[in-house]
Amino acid sequence: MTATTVPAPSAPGAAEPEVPVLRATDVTRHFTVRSAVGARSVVRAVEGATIDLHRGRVVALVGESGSGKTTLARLLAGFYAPTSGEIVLEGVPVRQRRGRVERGYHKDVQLIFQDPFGSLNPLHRVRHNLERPLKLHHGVRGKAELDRRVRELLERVALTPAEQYADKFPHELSGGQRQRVVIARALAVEPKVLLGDEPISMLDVSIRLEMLNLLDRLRTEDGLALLYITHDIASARYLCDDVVVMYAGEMVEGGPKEQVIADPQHPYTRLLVESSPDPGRGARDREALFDADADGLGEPPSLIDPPPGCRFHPRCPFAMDVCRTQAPPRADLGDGRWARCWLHATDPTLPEPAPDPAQENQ
Amino acid sequence: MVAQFVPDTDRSDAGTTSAREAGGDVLHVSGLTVEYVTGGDPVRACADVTFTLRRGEILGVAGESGSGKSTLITALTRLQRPPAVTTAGSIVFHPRDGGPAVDLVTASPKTLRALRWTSLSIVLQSAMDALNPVMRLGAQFADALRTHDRTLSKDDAWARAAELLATVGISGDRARSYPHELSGGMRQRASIALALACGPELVVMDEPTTAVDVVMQRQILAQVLRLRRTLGFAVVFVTHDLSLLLELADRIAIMYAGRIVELGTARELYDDPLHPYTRGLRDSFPPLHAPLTRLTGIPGTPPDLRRPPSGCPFHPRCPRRFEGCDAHLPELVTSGRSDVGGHAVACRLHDPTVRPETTAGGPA
Amino acid sequence: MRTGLLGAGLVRGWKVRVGLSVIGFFVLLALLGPWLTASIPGLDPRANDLTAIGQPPSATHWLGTTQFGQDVLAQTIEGARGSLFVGFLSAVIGTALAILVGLPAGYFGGRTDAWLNFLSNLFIVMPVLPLILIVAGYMQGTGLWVIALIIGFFGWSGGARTIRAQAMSVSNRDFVLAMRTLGEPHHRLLFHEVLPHLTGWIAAMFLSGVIGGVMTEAGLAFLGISDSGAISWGTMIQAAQQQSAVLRGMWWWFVPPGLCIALVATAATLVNFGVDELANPKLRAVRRSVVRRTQGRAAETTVGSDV
Amino acid sequence: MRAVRRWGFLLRRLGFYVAAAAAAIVLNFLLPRLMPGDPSSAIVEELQRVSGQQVPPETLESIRAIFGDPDQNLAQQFVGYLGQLARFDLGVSVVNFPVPVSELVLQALPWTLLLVGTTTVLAFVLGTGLGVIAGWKAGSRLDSVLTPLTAFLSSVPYFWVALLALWVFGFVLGWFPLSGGYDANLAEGFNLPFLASVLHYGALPAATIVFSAFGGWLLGMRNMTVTTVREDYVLLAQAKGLSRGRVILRYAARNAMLPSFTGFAMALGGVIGGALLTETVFSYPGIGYLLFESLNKRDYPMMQGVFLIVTLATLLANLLADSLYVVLDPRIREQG
Amino acid sequence: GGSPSGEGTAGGRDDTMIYGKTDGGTTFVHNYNVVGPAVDKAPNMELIYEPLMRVDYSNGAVVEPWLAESWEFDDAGTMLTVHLRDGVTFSDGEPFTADDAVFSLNLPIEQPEFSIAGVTYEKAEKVDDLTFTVRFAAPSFATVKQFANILLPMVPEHVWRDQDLNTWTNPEPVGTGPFTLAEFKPQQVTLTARDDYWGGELPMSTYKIIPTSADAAKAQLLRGDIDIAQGSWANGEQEYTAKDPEHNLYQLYPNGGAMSAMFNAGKPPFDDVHVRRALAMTVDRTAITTTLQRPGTESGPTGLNATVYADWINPELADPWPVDAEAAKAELADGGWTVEDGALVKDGESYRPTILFNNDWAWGSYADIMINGWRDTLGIEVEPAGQPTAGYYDAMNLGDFDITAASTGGAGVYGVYGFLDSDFVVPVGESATLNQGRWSNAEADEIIAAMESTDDEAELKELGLRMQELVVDEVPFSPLYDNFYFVEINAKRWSGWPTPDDFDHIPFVGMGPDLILTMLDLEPTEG
Ligand SMILES: Nc1ncnc2c1ncn2[C@@H]1O[C@H](COP(=O)(O)OP(=O)(O)OP(=O)(O)O)[C@@H](O)[C@H]1O
Ligand SMILES: Nc1ncnc2c1ncn2[C@@H]1O[C@H](COP(=O)(O)OP(=O)(O)OP(=O)(O)O)[C@@H](O)[C@H]1O
Ligand SMILES: [Mg+2]
Ligand SMILES: [Mg+2]
Repeated sequence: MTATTVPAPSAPGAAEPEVPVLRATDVTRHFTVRSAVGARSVVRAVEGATIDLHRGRVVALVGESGSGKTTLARLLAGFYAPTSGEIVLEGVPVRQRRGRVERGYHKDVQLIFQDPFGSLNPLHRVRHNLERPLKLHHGVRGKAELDRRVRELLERVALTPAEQYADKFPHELSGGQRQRVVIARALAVEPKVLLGDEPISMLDVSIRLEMLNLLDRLRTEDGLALLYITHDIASARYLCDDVVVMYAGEMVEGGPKEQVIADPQHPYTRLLVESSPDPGRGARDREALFDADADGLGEPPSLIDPPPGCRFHPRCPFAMDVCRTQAPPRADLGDGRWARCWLHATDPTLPEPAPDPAQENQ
Repeated sequence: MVAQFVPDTDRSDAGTTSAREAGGDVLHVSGLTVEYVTGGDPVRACADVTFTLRRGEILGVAGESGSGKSTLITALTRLQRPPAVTTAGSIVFHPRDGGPAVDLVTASPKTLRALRWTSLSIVLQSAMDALNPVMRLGAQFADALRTHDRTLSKDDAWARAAELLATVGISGDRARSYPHELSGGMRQRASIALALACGPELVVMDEPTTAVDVVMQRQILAQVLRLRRTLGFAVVFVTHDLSLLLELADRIAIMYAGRIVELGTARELYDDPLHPYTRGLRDSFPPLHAPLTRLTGIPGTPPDLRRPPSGCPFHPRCPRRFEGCDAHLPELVTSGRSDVGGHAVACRLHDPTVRPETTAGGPA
Repeated sequence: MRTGLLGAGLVRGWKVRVGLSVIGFFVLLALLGPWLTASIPGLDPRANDLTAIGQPPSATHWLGTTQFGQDVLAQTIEGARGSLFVGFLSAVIGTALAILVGLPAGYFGGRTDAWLNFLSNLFIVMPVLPLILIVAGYMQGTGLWVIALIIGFFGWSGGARTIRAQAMSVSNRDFVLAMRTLGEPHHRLLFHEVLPHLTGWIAAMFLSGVIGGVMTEAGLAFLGISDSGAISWGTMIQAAQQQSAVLRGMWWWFVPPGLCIALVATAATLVNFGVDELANPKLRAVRRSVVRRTQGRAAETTVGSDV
Repeated sequence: MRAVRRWGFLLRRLGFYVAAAAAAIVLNFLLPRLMPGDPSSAIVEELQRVSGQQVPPETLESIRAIFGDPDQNLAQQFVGYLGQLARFDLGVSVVNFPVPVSELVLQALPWTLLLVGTTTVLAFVLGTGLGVIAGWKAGSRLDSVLTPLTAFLSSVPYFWVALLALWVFGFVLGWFPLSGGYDANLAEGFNLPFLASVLHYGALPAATIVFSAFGGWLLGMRNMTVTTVREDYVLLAQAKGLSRGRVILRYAARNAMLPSFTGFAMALGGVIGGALLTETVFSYPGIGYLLFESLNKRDYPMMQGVFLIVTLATLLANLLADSLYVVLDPRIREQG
Repeated sequence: GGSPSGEGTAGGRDDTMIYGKTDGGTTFVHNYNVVGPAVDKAPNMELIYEPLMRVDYSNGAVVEPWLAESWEFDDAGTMLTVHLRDGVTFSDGEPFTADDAVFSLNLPIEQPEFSIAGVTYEKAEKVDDLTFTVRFAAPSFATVKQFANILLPMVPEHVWRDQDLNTWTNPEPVGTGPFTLAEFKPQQVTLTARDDYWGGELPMSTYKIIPTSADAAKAQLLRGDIDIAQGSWANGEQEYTAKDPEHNLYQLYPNGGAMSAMFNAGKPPFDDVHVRRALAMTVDRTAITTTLQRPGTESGPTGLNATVYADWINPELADPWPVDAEAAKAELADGGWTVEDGALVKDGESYRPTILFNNDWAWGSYADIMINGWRDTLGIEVEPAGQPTAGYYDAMNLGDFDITAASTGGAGVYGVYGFLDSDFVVPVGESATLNQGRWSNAEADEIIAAMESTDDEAELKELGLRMQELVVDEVPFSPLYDNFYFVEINAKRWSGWPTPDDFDHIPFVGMGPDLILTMLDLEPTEG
């Protein structure tokens, strides 16, 4: 029980350069899949991903479906071994044996799944779910002690009265309550890092906010480092400090949330932000809001045979020749912002980039 | 049962009504009630639903999971299966060509079959599941086309399928593909093209874009809007994403526990939601650009439709409930303030006959 | 939707109830058989009543007698013991093997799965009855134990396939991953998270195994490859067949044992229906009467408002 | 490209069946060697029984010499065995010395193929047909009668049905002959009376097998149809206003049928087993009876030969089912 | 019936005799390699290939001439001179000579794998065209019956000489018999009568064999689809004969042997004669014959059939033993045995015997009768141990049994008792082909040896009486019920059949010469 004594870190944006709790450097994960024919092909699900999770900070990972968000989360959770790259927990590189990390790793890093019903075994009571981690990681024995700890956990996720919930089966709980149990279970191991893989997308809109507020509380009160994976860039903005955008297995842009959302530097980020519904956008003609040129946008690329160069180039309105051949380097744009786009590359040998598209809308 | 539109009158002077509505309404739904008959208590998944759909209009239906949206859609299209049973109400369809109005609830299977796809088509949530996995796309188009136009040759049907696919940005030679050979977005667009194959007057869409991501969603909806502009069909669009509807729909119906609790234009609902539930729903979507405030959503859980709460079904979760809400079921009435179609709400706060002392503050 | 829960939901349907009752009845018969036949005078499966040879059912011999003056009812009761013994023992062995092969295959996947799956597919495509016949033929004059062992040993493959598929789908469900994230070891995941979800399937498999065992033993006995010292339904039919009971119209000799086999098998099938319906709620047919009643009401109301 | 993929799938399946065939061959080789008993003493005993004469020990020794020395080293034996198989030499029948097993098997095979082949197809067609109807009208009176009834029918042991059929239709009513493959008074040949006789003699065994086998298909198909009917694509087909027949056939039944092909192996195994028993009841001159006889007379080479042929035929039938599946399902999924 | 019975079709039914063969499976195998060690050969090969002699079961199972016209032993009994019948030809027209006989007889000597008839001579040698000699190592008066074995047929040397008998299936058989092969189909074999058969002219031109099952054959007989079949038909008198007593003939011809309980004298407790006697005394033979529905066919204790061996049997020993519990108990007491809790106990050793039987003969129920009897009379619990044919023989040969049910009998008194020779005894666990009961007795050996060295009928009868007494006293086996040749005939087409009351030969298909004699006597009926 160390987390509770740590004071909440300061407001977003003012992070000191401390050591990240969990850091993934240049992590790549390929899956070998066999088609029905038996031919092997490699799915490049995550390529060269780098991410830092700091205490008390929330990083949001947004991107379209199939962009590798879940894979990255599972890499960080120790489910998969990276094909290459390194994951470092509190300065110690993580080792994997036969596809599994040591149990100790799970004590520090916990993953929360998208579907709160699916991630609770319908045959076990809430109590069982909470007692297992207590027994496994803290050697808690004895009924009284277990009871006390279970009650504590339930109260932390605001499932009160705790006694009433402890003996329920998952199907007796609503979606939001289930997700709270899932979070409580993750908290039971007293992790330092919580990875949420779309933890609210299966919940009813009306209760999503409760969950976001709960996560926010855990971050501030317990100083957890949080990775929040989502489709919904608006909720990312609501909860997180930093945003990282993924596209086709690669990270394309990152930085403090307000800046990234208000002023996207990568054309994909821009497309994403523009496509997201925002009732607050103000009065606008519907036809103008939905003016996407469907034929021109094309399809997301195959991860088995990704486009050469920048993976976004086939859909990018600003694609240049160089985009088609060379992968763009990561360009630091100051204020912790960065983008992986030739438009922002500072390589002098390259042609002058087109005017920053992001500026046009401002 | 309050019906603003009484089918009897429509029947009695069908001719004049049709003439009057020719440019106006395509569908009059009134008092529609659907129940799931299971062993125990029936689940009333649609209760007394009444609305009018105008020609060429996009009507959005939003609500939480389990509020009866899909039930409404299948009832509208008469596609519900046991144990769902329509127990009351009427769905009167007014054909564009001025033909006699048809009540879909009582129409014979033959009449219905003739109306299907030529007048009334549907797009389902998951195109992967909605397309027959073992038939080529073209064949699934040809199936529909040739059923309703017996003179069409097979080759012509396939050619038409290719054209239709082209209208949603899929190259025509893809007609020879099987569904699994297309990406998710393409499949969804293909099933929209399929829905438009016979030039329907009304397309109902049950969460057609939940399975695709935002970029693709916008792309698909843009296409729907474009096609609607040229073909002039009306759309009933069901989703739980109110923020999307606010941008997309002309009018929006909010469902709660099988009932329409509020019905108005997108503007009205965004700027001035009358029902506390609508307000809560609207405030459940954090803004993308506006300054962030702490949002709370709607505490509590939706009711069990097997045992709905007495009175207003929302009252257990309602922050503004007052005495009597747990006893009196509010009816959907058009609020005086509204313009054109009428901004209707089913809430005792807005019932002129009921005046709670606590409403002085108005909406927060 | 609680697919994994066997308990209450299962016993609710009439099919399951009828099925379980019939099986229970025969199990009871098998257990109490010796006591029954010993305590009721004249009900000795092996006694020869020389005054009643090949007699049709009568007051003294309710189901008639065999060519050897033996009481068919007594033999049928005794036969339940032999048949169900083979059925249950072979089902236990078959089910155990199926779990042993199917569960790790489905859970671990990868190479483990490839090999185990190959193994079970192999046994699936092999014509098992001829194989059992041959092996039993080699093991000349086998007792019921050996017969049951052989049947069980060759009869697990279908079950293993089911278990594998189910284990695979359960293992990929988030809650297993979630418990893994908590650091649960494999054996706990296998036996506490995955296996309980398969109980329905295992029960169904076990029942199918029982039917399979009873039927196969009957088939083997019919071909003369069983322990004819023991009385089972199969050996009864074989004895009848040997004595041309069919030709001689001694239906009371071969009909009861065959009917018993069919009854047990039907009962097990009915129970399996129940399990299927539990696992796949779509199969739960709506009771027609209910729908019709409601539709009638609907028609009334709509007609009322319409005309 | 798609064609290539389909072929690829088939090739993989073919690979599996080749492996399975290899396993069957090894099993076939090992079984008699792992099991007690040897053909030579069997033959002597049989002779003694049949002739009622004393067979001197020298004869046993000499017969040993003919049927292979059981003390030879296993690897050598296996190589020899493979060599024999390559020449389609399944050894010499003990009971019918010196007639080769292959000759006897080939003589019996057509009858079984005829019987099992036609009954499998018939049972499949009947079962799936009725299954679709029952599944489409799940909960209807038809379904509530047909389904439990079928459950009962498919629970009745094959040979028992055969016995009853023999009794009722053979003895009591005399409509059908009691044994054999055709009328002994007819000359074998490709002529109408002979073929009619083959049909007449095969009708009862075939009916028995169909009777016992179609239930499995029916139940499987019913459940699949019930599940399939609830699929969105069937809903959409109805929404398209297609005629009911078209919806049932092209959408519901067509898709519901697919798992039947993956279940084919298991079903076929049952049918083959049942057919073997049925053949013995009707004394039908097929593989099943041959196996039964070789078991009784402990004709080990014959047992082995029959098993090998039955296995290979089963594998082939499965390969056929797989091919059909590939034609029917463009997705060529791995699992059903 | 709806079955096309095929009147007047191929072959001319009127001129055809049809045999429904029930023990050969559903198909026949085209295999006329008549000397090969095959169990199943082409059906009725004995109508094509004939032996030298025949056994006459109507008359004490003595040996009578067939292809051999006469024969005599030298005084030592080691040299047999055989004179062949003149004028016998093979179906290809070649005459049958001593060369063929010598060739045929020497085949099993030169190639022991074809020694399936249990021959005991050393060599056959030609004397002249119609005479040859057969040499024995020891006096062999008693063994001349081996030349009556149809498994020792006369084959044409000119055809067989150059064949590899390990692979040759003799597709076009040439023999001395009355028929030639016309057509061989797996499901029907058609033989055509020769017009130059030495034994006379047959009344039918065609003989057809069809495979059928025991049950089906019964129906076919009832319908008249077949003329003859064989196998027991429990209650056949009512179910068959009674329906048309004139034409439906169900005949039982005693074959001289019996179904017996054989004791394993090679190990306790049945190495003790008291135990053997006690159990033999308490078998309810009547119950067995009652359920067999063959009343009155209980066997006497000698193992010789009272009808066949009327001239040979000791009349005092002829009657079957009744159940005599008291005597049996006394026997047990004499032997020092007690029965405790179902087990036989002596000297602190306790035994629970089993009874081995062949499942394929559906013998379990008869075993039950015996078991019940022993339990009821002596309190001994005997366990049933059924085995399929193969396992049954295995267990029997290895001595892996306590009591077994086995057929006993043979041609002649020597034939019945010869197997009891202690020469055949091997230890339990080793395979014995004869004397599986492992009974050895010096006196028996002496009698058997004496039988072999004389052909004097009076002396043989004397020896036979001694042997009977010994067997009754020592009980190496205990006969239960008589064995028969069961014949079922539908005499609608052919008349002139022998009857069990009056026969010189048995109309049993498979007993080559007897069948031929029967056929020669038949006449087509009118209509
Ligand atoms: N175990 C696996 N084997 C093979 N391919 C995989 C595996 N897991 C993921 N992939 C592939 O990797 C890619 C990235 O998948 P991932 O689930 O990480 O995306 P995601 O961003 O989480 O998508 P979503 O938003 O739909 O959840 C996809 O193309 C997916 O098909
Ligand atoms: N087959 C059924 N039997 C019984 N109740 C049902 C059945 N199908 C749906 N319901 C109930 O009807 C109600 C409405 O369901 P419906 O599917 O229309 O909701 P929805 O608004 O479409 O929800 P979602 O957003 O989850 O799709 C729910 O309470 C549900 O539990
Ligand atoms: Mg994901
Ligand atoms: Mg829905």
